[in-house]
Amino acid sequence: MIAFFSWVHQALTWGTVLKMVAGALIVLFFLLGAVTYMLYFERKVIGWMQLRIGPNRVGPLGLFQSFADILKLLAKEDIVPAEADKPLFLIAPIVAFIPSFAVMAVIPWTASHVFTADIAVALLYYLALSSITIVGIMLGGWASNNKYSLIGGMRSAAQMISYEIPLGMSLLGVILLAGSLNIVDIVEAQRRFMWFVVPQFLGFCVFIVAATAELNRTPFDLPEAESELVAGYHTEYSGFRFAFYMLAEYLYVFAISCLGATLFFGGWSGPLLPGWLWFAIKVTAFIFFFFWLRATMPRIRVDQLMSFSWKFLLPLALVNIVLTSIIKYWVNAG
Amino acid sequence: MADIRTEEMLMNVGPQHPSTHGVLRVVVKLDGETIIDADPVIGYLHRGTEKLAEDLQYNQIIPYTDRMDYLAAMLNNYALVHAVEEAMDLEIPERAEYLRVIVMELNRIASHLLFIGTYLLDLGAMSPFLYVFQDRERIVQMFNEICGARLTYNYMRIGGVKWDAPPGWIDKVKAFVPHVRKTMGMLDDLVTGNEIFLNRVKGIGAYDADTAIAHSLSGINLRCTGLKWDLRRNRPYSIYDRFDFDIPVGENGDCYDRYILHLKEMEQSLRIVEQACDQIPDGPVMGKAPKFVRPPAGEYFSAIEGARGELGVYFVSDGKDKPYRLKFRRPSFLNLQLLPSLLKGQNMANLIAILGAVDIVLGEVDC
Amino acid sequence: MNAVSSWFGGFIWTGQTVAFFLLAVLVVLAAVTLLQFRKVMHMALSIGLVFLGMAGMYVLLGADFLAFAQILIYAGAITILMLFAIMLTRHDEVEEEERAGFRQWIAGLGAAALGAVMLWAIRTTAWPPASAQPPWPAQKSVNALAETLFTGYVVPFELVSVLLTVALVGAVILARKEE
Amino acid sequence: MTEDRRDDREAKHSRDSGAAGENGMVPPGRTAGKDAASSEAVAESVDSPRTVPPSAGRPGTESSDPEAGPAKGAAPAAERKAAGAARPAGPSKTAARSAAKKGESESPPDPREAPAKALLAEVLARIQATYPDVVEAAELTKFIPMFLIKRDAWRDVAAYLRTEEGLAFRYLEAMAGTDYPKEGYIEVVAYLTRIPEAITVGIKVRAPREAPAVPSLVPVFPGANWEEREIYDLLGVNFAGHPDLRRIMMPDDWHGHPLRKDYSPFD
Repeated sequence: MIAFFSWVHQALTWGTVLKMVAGALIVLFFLLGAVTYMLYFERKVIGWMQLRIGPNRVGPLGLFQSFADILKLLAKEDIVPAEADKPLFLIAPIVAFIPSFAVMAVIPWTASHVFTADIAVALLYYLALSSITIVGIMLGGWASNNKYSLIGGMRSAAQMISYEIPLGMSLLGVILLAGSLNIVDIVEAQRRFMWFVVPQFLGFCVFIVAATAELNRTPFDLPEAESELVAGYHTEYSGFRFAFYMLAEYLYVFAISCLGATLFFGGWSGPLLPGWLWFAIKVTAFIFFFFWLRATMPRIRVDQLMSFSWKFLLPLALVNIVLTSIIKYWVNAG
Repeated sequence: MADIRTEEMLMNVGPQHPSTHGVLRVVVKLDGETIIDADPVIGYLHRGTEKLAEDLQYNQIIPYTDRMDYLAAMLNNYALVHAVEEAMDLEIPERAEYLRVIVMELNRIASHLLFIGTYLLDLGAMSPFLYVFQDRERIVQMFNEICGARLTYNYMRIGGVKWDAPPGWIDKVKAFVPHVRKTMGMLDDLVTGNEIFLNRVKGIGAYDADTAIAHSLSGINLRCTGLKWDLRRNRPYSIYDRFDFDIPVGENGDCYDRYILHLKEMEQSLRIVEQACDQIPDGPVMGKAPKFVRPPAGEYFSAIEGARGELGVYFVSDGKDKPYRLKFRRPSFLNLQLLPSLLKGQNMANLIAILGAVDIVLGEVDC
Repeated sequence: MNAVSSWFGGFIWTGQTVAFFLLAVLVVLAAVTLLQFRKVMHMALSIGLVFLGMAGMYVLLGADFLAFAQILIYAGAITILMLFAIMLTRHDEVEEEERAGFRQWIAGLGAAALGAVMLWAIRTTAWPPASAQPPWPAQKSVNALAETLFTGYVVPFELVSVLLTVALVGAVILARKEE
Repeated sequence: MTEDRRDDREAKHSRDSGAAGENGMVPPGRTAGKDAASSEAVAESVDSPRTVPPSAGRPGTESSDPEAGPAKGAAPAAERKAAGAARPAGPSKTAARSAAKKGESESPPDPREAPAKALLAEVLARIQATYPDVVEAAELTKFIPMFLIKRDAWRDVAAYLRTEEGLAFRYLEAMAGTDYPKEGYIEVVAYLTRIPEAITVGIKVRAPREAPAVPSLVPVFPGANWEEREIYDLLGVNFAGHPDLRRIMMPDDWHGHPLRKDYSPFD
């Protein structure tokens, strides 16, 4: 199976090209389906938390609501503001979306990478690609030629850069323990040792906070703070392009949840149940957590957000790294 | 290095903006996200109520008052009928006065609930908005039962109230009171101790009592500075002197105090409602008011404690059945005056926190 | 199976070679358009594209770590920093059209000469024969890099980090002075 | 309702009685025909306040009001069961007219009247001591002392009322403008309140309709800012010294001032 979709060092034939495309399409459609039902899940969960019933009109239990919404978005007119920087306005959502899909390439759904790449520097790959999305968001905010969008775009850039650092730092503890940047190695290390959430609890806390901020989700949803900035960087976007931003956002929720489940909760490993089911359960728990936060928290203020990252989260992550190194050295020595 | 400057930006917050609570426009001059200057622009909802009233009989003006502070229309109704009754020395049946107090305090609760919901929504917390709407909905339903309208009640008349409470209504109100207490407890648990919320509102938009008095602020905007000024106590009207309730005041005059005072005032309103429901006598609900209300010629000013502050009515009568001049002293209008000076030097996020805490209703600001 | 490779008599078309040519075209195009664009924002974006293409080259060379560090720092952070600077400062959208004057001619000649020298150098150098395997296994490139950095080159590495810290502090001081 | 509750209420009334009035409003009809009072006349009239402006000054003063004014004799306040009109006096639902008549025959006037009169006298005396010849008239409008101030002294008197020891009416409660086309002037009234005693006095000023100009109160009461802008917008009164006199309700290019009695929409 792995060999079937591995293509880098094979001669490029029509067959291998076909296999590449097929693999990518399968993952794409799986992810689109996952995002569709994540939206449904979010609306239902938050609805219940707010004593509402959530969507229940389209299909049984409202199961097709998200499809209806997507259809609506696709059917909408693609409006480009007159004063916008047109080429940038048009490509910005795509710039934001592509990395969000690309990062999924390193997520191991199961013990064997079926459609995804088992590369040595998977974590670095994730961090690197996710930083490109910021460019897309900023461009969208700038190109709209709308002041709310501009502020939203700048806020999100500042926020995502600030929180990428603690996010990366919080992963370092895991990397130190596993001795590898490869996600499969990290999961294997957890199977031998224990889930890293235990020895890396501090790192996990930093991770979950930084991840929430990186995802622009409540309480860190300042870039699209609807009560201040209307809709932040995507104020002017409509229809299909708006859908791209939404898609990117939810794909990142999914990706971060996968990452969290893999790095701190043993990924696909677990007793009795098959690996993919374990993975799905853990990822769903993560996603639920983000939705839960959204129903509970007010929004933090932008200056507090910055100082929280630089003055609290980053030192905490550094302390975690130092502690982990010391402990690891001590264990290895002893 | 010196000629690299950040760009100043002129930004229209509103009139279509989710957090201006209506058609308010605030023209802000921004440096980055810091507000250098702010200028509220109002008048988008100006309907000329005062001009219209000059061609209306006194009882016909009452529906127009509903549209001013549409979140607390009962209080507006009362402000007008109270002013006219004062001018004419009318006597109101006991039961009518009790019904008035009950609906006014319920309306104050509904209005405060809505404030809490929308304020937290402004601050990014979504759920409290839906929680408070459940309780508000029950109040609105009760109003629907007593006067047939959910928002614009047109319930009071000069000389009494239009309808008596339907059977069992008073009991329903009584049963409702503990329910609100439960909601308030929940809000307290969910929000009041939340670190993020506290960081957003504590010490934000603070001013002292002298500033508040100088700018003619009233209601919670004045009481948050620690000044005990509530017309229900300081200048008792209606039958408020029969009830046992406190005037909660703040300490620091910041947004947090304003938020928490809304919660505390709801508790006091609940106490009044409880007592009024216990004491309410039987009897007619409409006094012997003349068909054509003709206050003696002269000028009159009276004020009540509205949901947002002092709701005053000034009118000049020429002895006819229509006012020669009618002027409402709208609390939101005056409370909004302090906004520009509060906003200077703050950032965009604080704009929302400060504006939200002023608790304006644009229907009233513009009148 | 009808191999794509048969199109170009004998030349082995692997994914790698296809990727190389795609990336090469991308990088060159982005670099050229960078000079052609009139809006600063578009320039910043195309320089980001150049960085990305170079990262792709590093991947093809088996230097994964370097590639993703390049994306993280150059394509991500530096591009965003430039975008930030552009957004926050006043800048004139329209610049006057430059005429093809004497300077342009000199620059063109210089560029052509440089290209010729480079080509000559590449053609005359005796390259070692291509080996099927990279000097270290792909999975171990990070470890190898780390070991080299922290053993043989630890002093320069630390010096560079000190330099960066000094630069950071200097930037903060300069920014503070404005207030 | 129990009797002791009522006593409570009475006690409260006497406590803040200075603020609110009773039914002792002097109907303008009674004083119709009297001349506009000079300041000396006002000083004399303190004991029995009267509307000082000529009858024409109040539209519709001629309207024959059947109500007689309440008796002016002072009487112990505590005897009245309900103070003020809006307060119910037990089960008896007396309509206004009969109440007023009864008030004359059997029950003494509102307990709020005497303190209001005292306040009127006191404030008037103090203003006149500092600014002689600025009070054109003084009267009780329902239990609120009202002083008609000369235009030039308008801001000074307001500042005096605000800052003077013992007066300290620091709270501008409301401002309103009224157009009197027949008399040819626009009147601006301001209610000033002492917090927390809730004692209110009103001051007013008149400006000719053709070119109404009044000194602004904003330097004294910042809270007058928007009220004055509103009066400027709707009535066209120019407030000299206002820092930011722009239209507030109507669009900037609006013609005319809607609250004027002769206003007709501009076509």
